[in-house]
Amino acid sequence: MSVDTSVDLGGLRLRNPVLTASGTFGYGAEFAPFLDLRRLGGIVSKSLTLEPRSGNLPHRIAEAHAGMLNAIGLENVGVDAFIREKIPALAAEVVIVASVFGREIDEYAQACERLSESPRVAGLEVNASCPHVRSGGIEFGQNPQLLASLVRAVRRASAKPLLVKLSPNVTSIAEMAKVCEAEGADAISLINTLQALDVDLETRRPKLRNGLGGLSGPAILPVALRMVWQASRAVSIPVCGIGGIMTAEDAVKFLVCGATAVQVGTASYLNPAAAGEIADGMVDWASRRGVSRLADLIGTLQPWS
Amino acid sequence: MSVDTSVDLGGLRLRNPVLTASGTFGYGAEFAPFLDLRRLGGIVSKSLTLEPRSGNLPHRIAEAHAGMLNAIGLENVGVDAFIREKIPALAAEVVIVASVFGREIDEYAQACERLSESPRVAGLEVNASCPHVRSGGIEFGQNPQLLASLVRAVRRASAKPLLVKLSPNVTSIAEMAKVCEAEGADAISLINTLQALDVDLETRRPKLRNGLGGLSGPAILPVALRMVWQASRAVSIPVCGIGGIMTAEDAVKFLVCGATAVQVGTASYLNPAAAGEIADGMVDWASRRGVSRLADLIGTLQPWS
Amino acid sequence: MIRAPLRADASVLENEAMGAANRRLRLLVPGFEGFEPGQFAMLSPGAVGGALRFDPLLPRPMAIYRASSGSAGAEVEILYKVSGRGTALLAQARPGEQIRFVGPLGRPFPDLRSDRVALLVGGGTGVASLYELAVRGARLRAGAVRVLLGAKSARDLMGHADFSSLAVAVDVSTEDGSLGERGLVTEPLARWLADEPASDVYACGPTAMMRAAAALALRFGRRCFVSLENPMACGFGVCLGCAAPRRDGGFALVCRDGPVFDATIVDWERLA
Amino acid sequence: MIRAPLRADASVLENEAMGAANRRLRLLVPGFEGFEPGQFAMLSPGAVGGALRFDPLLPRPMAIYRASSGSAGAEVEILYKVSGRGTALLAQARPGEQIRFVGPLGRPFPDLRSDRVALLVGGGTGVASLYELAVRGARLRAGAVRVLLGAKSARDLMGHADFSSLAVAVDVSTEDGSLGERGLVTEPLARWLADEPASDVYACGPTAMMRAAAALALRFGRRCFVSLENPMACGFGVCLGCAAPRRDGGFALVCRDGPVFDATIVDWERLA
Ligand SMILES: Cc1cc2nc3c(=O)[nH]c(=O)nc-3n(C[C@H](O)[C@H](O)[C@H](O)COP(=O)(O)OP(=O)(O)OC[C@H]3O[C@@H](n4cnc5c(N)ncnc54)[C@H](O)[C@@H]3O)c2cc1C
Ligand SMILES: Cc1cc2nc3c(=O)[nH]c(=O)nc-3n(C[C@H](O)[C@H](O)[C@H](O)COP(=O)(O)OP(=O)(O)OC[C@H]3O[C@@H](n4cnc5c(N)ncnc54)[C@H](O)[C@@H]3O)c2cc1C
Ligand SMILES: Cc1cc2nc3c(=O)[nH]c(=O)nc-3n(C[C@H](O)[C@H](O)[C@H](O)COP(=O)(O)O)c2cc1C
Ligand SMILES: Cc1cc2nc3c(=O)[nH]c(=O)nc-3n(C[C@H](O)[C@H](O)[C@H](O)COP(=O)(O)O)c2cc1C
Ligand code: FES
Ligand code: FES
Repeated sequence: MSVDTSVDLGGLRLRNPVLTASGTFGYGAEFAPFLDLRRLGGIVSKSLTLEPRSGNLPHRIAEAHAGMLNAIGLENVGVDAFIREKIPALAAEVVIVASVFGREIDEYAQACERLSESPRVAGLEVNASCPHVRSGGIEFGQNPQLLASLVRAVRRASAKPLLVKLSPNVTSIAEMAKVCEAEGADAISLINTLQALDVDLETRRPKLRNGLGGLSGPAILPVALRMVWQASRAVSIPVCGIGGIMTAEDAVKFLVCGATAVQVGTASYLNPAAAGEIADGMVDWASRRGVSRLADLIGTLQPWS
Repeated sequence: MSVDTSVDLGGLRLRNPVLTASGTFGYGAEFAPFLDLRRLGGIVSKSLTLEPRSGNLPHRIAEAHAGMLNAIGLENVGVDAFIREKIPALAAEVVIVASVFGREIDEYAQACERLSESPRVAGLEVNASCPHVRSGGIEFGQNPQLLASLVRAVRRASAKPLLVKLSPNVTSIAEMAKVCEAEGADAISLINTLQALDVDLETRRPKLRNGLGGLSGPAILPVALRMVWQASRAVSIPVCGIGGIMTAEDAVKFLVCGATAVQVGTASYLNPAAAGEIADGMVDWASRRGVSRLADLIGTLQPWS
Repeated sequence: MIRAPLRADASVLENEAMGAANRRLRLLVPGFEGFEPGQFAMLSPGAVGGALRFDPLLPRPMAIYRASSGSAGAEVEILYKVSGRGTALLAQARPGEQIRFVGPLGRPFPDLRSDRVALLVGGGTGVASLYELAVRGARLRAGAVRVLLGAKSARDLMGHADFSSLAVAVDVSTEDGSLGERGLVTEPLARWLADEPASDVYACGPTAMMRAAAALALRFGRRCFVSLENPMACGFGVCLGCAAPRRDGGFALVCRDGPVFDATIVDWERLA
Repeated sequence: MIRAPLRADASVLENEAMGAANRRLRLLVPGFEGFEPGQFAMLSPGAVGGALRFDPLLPRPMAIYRASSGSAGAEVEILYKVSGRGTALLAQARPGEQIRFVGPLGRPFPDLRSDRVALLVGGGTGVASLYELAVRGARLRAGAVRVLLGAKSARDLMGHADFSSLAVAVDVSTEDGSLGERGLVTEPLARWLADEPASDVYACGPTAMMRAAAALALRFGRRCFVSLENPMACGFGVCLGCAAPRRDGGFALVCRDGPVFDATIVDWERLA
């Protein structure tokens, strides 16, 4: 049975609902030996800042049970090098979403503006999990007022499809989602990593040089599913589901809980072909069950009688 | 080398820092075939309500990667049966902490009052992760004002050592910890389970009858360590660390991050002797490293230079 | 006699494939002193092999199929079917490896009554819960038990040879007719209930089968005991995860109050 | 020639204990076409055995020790030491089982220079990264390489027999003196740097050893290449987890820009 895999993620027309998550897919070209990127719905770049930045000292990563911690820092090539060097390395058919962050709203807005000038940038994803310099480390995504100002500013800076990526480290994800919708975001991506800490008992220091880090991987999947479900019921803009997706079944669960598309993150480290295999696996899953459009799965979670 | 294992958890004098977590240890006597409860710092009962209650329909539990989901509902024997039937089954040397919850502040306060009358109840742990009836499902532990009222009321109701168990589903655990301290709590327990959801793809229903559930187990350990560290720096009352503890090393990590004691939860399902083995293992760990008092480990996380 | 459960590091003696996805696990369990028909143990497949890993996390309830005592401890036998992650891992356990064992757990089937014929109805892996009961029935007197085994097909059938070697009558039903009668095991049950007025039912298998068996027994006015299979986390009454709704409104814990229940106390409507 | 990496399901041919905690893993890797000295592969121990489980989650970087091509694909050999959860699981992989393989990865050691003696300094598991380099040196000319192997004690020493069977000089140091010279492998290195003015250093081992080797080379004004071992998640430059601080202020990715680096570009102070 042939399955229609296309979805519309806030104006991003995707050939299938599988994207790759920011920071886990480099700038795309690194995957060329393993995967034809044209098989994916799209790719999301490493989060980009206006100026290139180097990141934290090692250790930047550590393993956890069914997950990993990371605190990479802001390492990225910067907006200009991305446009100049990274985009041209990608085939024209690859849908590119540029992830953006900054330490001030203005930095975000300027980065979005510059990226919007590239015709190859199909959409923007604003990473709102970045600590705000003036608020003593609280993330943009943790304060509704800050978040509103941020979304308003980037919305003004770009007419491209605008995704806002939310922090899961909040009391009410629904509230944050509503803020984004009210300020004109086209879609919401969630979740980013759960703030976490682990200790090296030999040295009694945090395992990561940065102290705190973010937990990703299968460990966070049930938290991500919960938040996607809550957010998608709170707003009418689409939700892109992220968190611990390792298999096609995991991805289908996100659609069922209300996501229009998904992003594959940590899985690409374990298996560089994961995103492609998940996209194919979703088609298999659907066709075995007589589902003719993947979009028909969105938000179909059944209540218990 | 002999190791002094005693700790003082907000007025609870414990022979060692290992307690068992509410809802994972029944009422204690169930463990008699596997473990001498006198080897533990103490036990925390299943959360008790004023009246006995039966819980949710099945399914109440589901497995996750390195964790499990549960939504038991409020099932418990009630305060009176606990005092009448459950407490007498425990040897006099067992330190009993009664966990309490209610759907209204008044229920909490009355339950605390009744439990305080029992000389065998060494302390109370108020489970603030229970949805508040009048606030449309938001948990007491998710709203600072609600939490303050709750702690104030139970503080008035009992002079016993009072632990408040916090929900991790909040933006700022430090803020919640401060509220507890300000209202006279003697200690803080954290974390309760992370709110989560998983889907049975065959039926497209939530795996749990209740829909949402709580994630526990090793998957949440790095989140719990982070919150214990944040909370213990925010307040001067002691913190009891909970979340994914499976080994003595895990427990030591919690002490290093600022916990005065720990609670072993899900581990007791896998291995009914886990809490005892962890208590013994902490002594081994300390004595191999020349640590003469477990209390000396508390809050010793070293900064990276 | 219901013995207190123990927690032991069991060592794998044998873990052999039995056709289709069925396997037989033989364990050496130090300190194990016996069990009653219908009791089970919790086995932790995730911990096999030593390295600390917690995926899958929970132990799996498994009926104790058979046990015998030797010099180094008791041998405990489990029949299982590879159906998910837990059992797939169990299938990888090699002789000599350790596996955490907690048991015997739960309340057994009631003693067989000397004046009745016990109809033992087993479907799928549920067959494993009934073997010791059949053994005791065979010892009791000739004709005390009649065993009705069901499976999808002959290959899937569990424990058939063992049951057949007992001095009891064994009827087999397979859904595809590849062995015995074609159809569900509840069909011969209905006939035996009609033919044998002095009979009780002891059933273990998929919920649908037990529900049907219970309904049949009720219709014929016979006692029926079922062994429920709810998901479990602990197995000894502390997580409250395995609750089964009772007719009278409350819940019973399958691990502690069961797994064996008088079918009339179960609220079959609300059982998931 | 640096080949593009491939992702393959490798099958275990052999996984044998080599004394102490050391083991040798032989894999059949379909499509593998060769590697350069110092390159590595990512192996996923968690996935061995089939059942979906993610604890441990991350693949482990392992130096490619040796490879040869056969009819069914190339055979790839890994030497490893059981030191944590990942390697404990790797040790359980049985012949016939599949293991995810991504490689060859990273930049190799530079070609040996025809006018110099290459001093190959290996400590612990770092020895594995140097074997192919020694093979090539032996082919180059007599005396092109000298191998200095270090370990805690004779039992822990890796690959000694293989190195010794090459036409190269091999010096052994053990910390307890149970084989060769007693002491750290950097002691003979210092002597050889003094004795052999036309020499380069190629080092792989614990960070402290490489730091010492780099300092010695600098003191004697020799080139020194080190193969760093930072924790990795991906192995091909996308997680940015393996960054090593450079002297000039920025970072290099150990997996993509290394693992082999000219020792003078590494900021040894800030390397964790
Ligand atoms: C009292 C009792 C006795 C049992 N005896 C046997 C036996 O003798 N032989 C046998 O093969 N199986 C038996 N089971 C079922 C067994 O516990 C396994 O859960 C089942 O085989 C599923 O395999 P899995 O763990 O590979 O599935 P997974 O997919 O890995 O299981 C995921 C989770 O769901 C639970 N689960 C899945 N299926 C069942 C089920 N049918 N019943 C209860 N929980 C389930 C698991 O325990 C686990 O927590 C028994 C169950 C109970 C409650
Ligand atoms: C380029 C490179 C080549 C390597 N080659 C070999 C080899 O040929 N043989 C061998 O035995 N080992 C090698 N290692 C180390 C190997 O990757 C393992 O991480 C190490 O053996 C630890 O074992 P574990 O996974 O059992 O430890 P665990 O405690 O399970 O590891 C936990 C985490 O820390 C990381 N980690 C722990 N120790 C190291 C280490 N020394 N280097 C990097 N990451 C580490 C692991 O990769 C994992 O992510 C190499 C490392 C690198 C970077
Ligand atoms: C090493 C690493 C780096 C990451 N970098 C970024 C980033 O730059 N921007 C961002 O929005 N998210 C970043 N993330 C978060 C992921 O995009 C994703 O939201 C998260 O990992 C959860 O998905 P997963 O469990 O599938 O990995 C990073 C995650 C990891 C593991
Ligand atoms: C099945 C189950 C039931 C629980 N019931 C309660 C409860 O009644 N009251 C409470 O405060 N916490 C309850 N908890 C939460 C635990 O006490 C603990 O905070 C949480 O599980 C995290 O610890 P762990 O990862 O060690 O299990 C329950 C947890 C589980 C798994
Ligand atoms: S399985 Fe835990 S109470 Fe029954
Ligand atoms: S290991 Fe991922 S970038 Fe090097």
